[in-house]
Amino acid sequence: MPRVWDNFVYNWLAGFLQDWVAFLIMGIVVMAIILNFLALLVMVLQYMDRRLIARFQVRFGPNRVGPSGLLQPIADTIKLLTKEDLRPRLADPLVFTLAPLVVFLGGTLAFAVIPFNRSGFLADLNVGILYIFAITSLGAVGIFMAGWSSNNKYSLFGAMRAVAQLVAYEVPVVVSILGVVLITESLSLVDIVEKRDIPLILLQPLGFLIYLAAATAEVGRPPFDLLEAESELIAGYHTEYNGMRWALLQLGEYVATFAVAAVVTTLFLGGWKGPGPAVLGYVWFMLKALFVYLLILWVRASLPRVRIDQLMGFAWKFLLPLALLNVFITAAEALMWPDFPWLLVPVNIAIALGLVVLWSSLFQLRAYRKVEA
Amino acid sequence: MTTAVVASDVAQQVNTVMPGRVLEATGSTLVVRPVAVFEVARWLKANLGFDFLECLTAVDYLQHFEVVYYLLSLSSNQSLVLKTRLQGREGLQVPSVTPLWQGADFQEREAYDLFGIQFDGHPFMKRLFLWEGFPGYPLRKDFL
Amino acid sequence: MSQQQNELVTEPVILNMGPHHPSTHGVFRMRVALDGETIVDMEPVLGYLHRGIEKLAEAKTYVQVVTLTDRQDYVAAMTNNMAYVMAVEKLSGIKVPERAEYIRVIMAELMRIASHLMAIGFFLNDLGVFQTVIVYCFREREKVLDLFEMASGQRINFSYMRPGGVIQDLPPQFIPQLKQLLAELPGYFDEYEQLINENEIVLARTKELGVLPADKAINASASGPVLRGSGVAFDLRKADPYSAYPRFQFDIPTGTRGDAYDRYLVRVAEMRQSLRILQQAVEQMPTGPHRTRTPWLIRPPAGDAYAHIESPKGVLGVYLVSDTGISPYRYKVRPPSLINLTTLRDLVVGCKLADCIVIFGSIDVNMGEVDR
Amino acid sequence: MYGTGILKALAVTFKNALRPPFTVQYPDEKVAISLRFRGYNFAWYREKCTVCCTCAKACPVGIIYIVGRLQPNNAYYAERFEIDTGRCLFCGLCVESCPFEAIYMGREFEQAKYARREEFIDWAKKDGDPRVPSSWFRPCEEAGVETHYLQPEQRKVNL
Repeated sequence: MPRVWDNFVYNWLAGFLQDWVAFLIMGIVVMAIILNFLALLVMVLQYMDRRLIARFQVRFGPNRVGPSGLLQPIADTIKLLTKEDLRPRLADPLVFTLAPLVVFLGGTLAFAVIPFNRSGFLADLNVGILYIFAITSLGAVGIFMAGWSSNNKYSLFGAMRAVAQLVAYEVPVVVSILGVVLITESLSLVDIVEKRDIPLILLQPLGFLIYLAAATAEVGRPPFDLLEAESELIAGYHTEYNGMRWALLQLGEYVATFAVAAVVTTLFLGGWKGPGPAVLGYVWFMLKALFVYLLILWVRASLPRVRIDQLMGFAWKFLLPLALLNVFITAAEALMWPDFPWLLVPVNIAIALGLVVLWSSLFQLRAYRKVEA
Repeated sequence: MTTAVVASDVAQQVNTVMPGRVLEATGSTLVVRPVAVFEVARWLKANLGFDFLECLTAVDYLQHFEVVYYLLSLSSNQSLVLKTRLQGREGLQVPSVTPLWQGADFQEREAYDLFGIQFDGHPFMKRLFLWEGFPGYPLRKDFL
Repeated sequence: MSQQQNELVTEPVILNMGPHHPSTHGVFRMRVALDGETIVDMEPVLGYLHRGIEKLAEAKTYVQVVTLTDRQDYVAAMTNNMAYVMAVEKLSGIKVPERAEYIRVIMAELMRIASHLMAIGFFLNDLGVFQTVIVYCFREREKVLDLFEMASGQRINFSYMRPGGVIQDLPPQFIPQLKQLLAELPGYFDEYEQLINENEIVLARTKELGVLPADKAINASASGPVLRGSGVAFDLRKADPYSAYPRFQFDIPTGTRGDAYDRYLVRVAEMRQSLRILQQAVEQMPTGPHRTRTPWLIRPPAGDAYAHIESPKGVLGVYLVSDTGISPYRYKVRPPSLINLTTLRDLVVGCKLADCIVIFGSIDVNMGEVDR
Repeated sequence: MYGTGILKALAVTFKNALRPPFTVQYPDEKVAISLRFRGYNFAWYREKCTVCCTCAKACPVGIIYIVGRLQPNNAYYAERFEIDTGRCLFCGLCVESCPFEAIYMGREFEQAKYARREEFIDWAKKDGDPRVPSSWFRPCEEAGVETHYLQPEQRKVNL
């Protein structure tokens, strides 16, 4: 499998250097490219976020700095960089400082294995999916650190909710993509994209829905943004943060959300695949990922937040059973028709719709039940 | 149209049950002794159906304070004004009607806060708007 | 060591929600005792916006007090003006011309729409649709405020009504623009209902939440949409018709369960009824003077008067005592927001932290009116 | 039920996203202001003012300062006519109370100044300045006006 650095630069370096030195140099260079790409991407995402949310709210959004407000993210960054660095006196200094880094790291490391193009990835782990789920959970540790060390009750509530949310939603997330793994018989993200010609959303519509909902909840985007529920907890875990630390937390959040979009693209939407020459793979990947991001954004603009107990109920009673059913159905299909003919597409869509309707008539977000004191 | 009850009729009825409570009855206004406020209010609520305490307030007339209750009956759509007069300026006490109408809760606290009238039997007699230890009672006429 | 407690001893967390909090609608403060996410006790702490309007009014002339009434419920200033001038008229026996009554009704109903729009927007804000619905609501509210600006020259602090009528007659373009608005608004209301009414998350969050039974609501002197949401069809516009209301046909929408969702539904239904009233008022609008001549310094005879109207938030009463001077001897407001808050503690205890905000939002208070 | 409500909500927000924004880009673009707008920069006319001070008495916050001088022809001349607009409520009671229609509300709203004292307007010193009177409580100003809303001049907006 060709890697992104298997090119003439690498060959030229390998000509007069030790092999591993060339490997190291190229690895660091690609890493720097990806990191800077992410930092720039967050600016784009943030601009897109604000402009599109504004459109949903019949407003303009930022349009003053630069043409159509395109330089707004840069202005924001400069403002955040030059802000006074404040830390509550009773906050735990070490943990308080480390937390934004951990949050940022959790989102960023996932991009090590995401293939942007046929050979456009940093590493092709044979357990790529497992790696992604392991590493994105790190973000929750950072969030908990932030909430715990802030010495603020709102932050603490946000942190506790984040942990509860992560524990609950990691399960449906992992189970929902087992179907994909069954179809493609691989855990490597590159293999998953390569294996089938059609986007797997057609074969796995139910898995797609479950994954999208559960992953949205895992990164704490509305309507599951309980960890920073603005109307209840002010800003949740980052209430006490400001300046560049706050920016890092935001960066981590945006990167994590984009990681979800990227994983959805890779697993269900066919990754880099699309018409045109191979170089266009990057473009196709970004377009698909931004489309998924737009979906998450649209939901954010329209839906209210669920309550904590409803959130838990939704994970354990709705998503998890459906995800398990999805695994069984896919396994049966894999046994009977191992090459997954086109005929299964309408069948699977029908099954998905039927199951969703059936389950939502069985399960309802528990209306209010008062606890007797 | 809300009809105002004729207070003298009510006064007669109250007098037959609890003589000596009513001081005055003019128009739709019934003036009772301060100590009898709770009893009369309970009787009014039970027998005439005044289930809605619309407004409770106090007025400082320098010689005396007047506590005013606007009662409304949602079932028969009638209204009645209950008043009581507290003489003096210190140690003013009047029985609380919060056990009868929960709606009196904040209004009595407000009257206590701004006029310094103690409502006996109120579950949580604490200043409502001003902080504990605020000097004086602002809505009194001698507060400048 | 042997006598170690084998049960975990926990104590409630005291959380001060407010006075600076995104969803306390101003400067309300809830001192909440929390056991986990569940509220075990709540104490409302008021007074952060206390400006002493009642005391200030004792040093102003009767006309000047109108400017103070604007600042009580600054979301619905017209109805405050109306309650006050009605009390002055009752106290001093001023007659109001027919046209002025109609103008007042038009203003009060437009104010009800504007206030309810804001209530719905902030209610959804509290639920977590951050700012989307409120921007939609503000879009429509702007159109109502344009009408107010046209007639009274201001958008928030109108000071439009005077004892004996209204300050200035409606401008000629008012009625056509109002008719246009009346044609537009139902479509927007439909849109809100489409957005909110069937949304599963909204239903799950608000149904059966903060249930206020009818008898309890009456006992706690709740009024307005809070009382009607509990199923009590009590509306002063019907129960004690004032101004020109006896001449209009309209219904009193009521809820059935008394939960937060019913209060929201009642608000939307009330806006539609307001449109009905406005339609009739525009059709029947009489001609004539907009104001009786009153002296600049009104000196009512000694005595007291109590006038009450159905403001958007409930029964707004004004109690005036006169000592024949040029300023009120005592000016007391019966603030619906404050009295609707009486039951807040009972509704909130036992709920989750997030519900506390929703219940508070469904009551729709205005802190300017609560604290005065 | 079955998520249809959520889909409906998404449809509504999508429909609204296609509508043109209703907000206004303030410094470049200004909303039309009513002819009756009760705003900043009162219009005061020396020739009508008799220094009777009714406006100063009517003001609920007491921000009108008037100094008058008796002229030889037995008429009063206003040496100072100051309004501290920084504390003004814009209630319009001064306009309402004026028996000679010497004071009008203004129709401006951009009131921000760098210092508190700049909020004082001394109209007696600005005799020749242009005035933007509002028609609030002065119905005569509305006679013959076609539209009730005045469009302020707009600049090009960069959206």
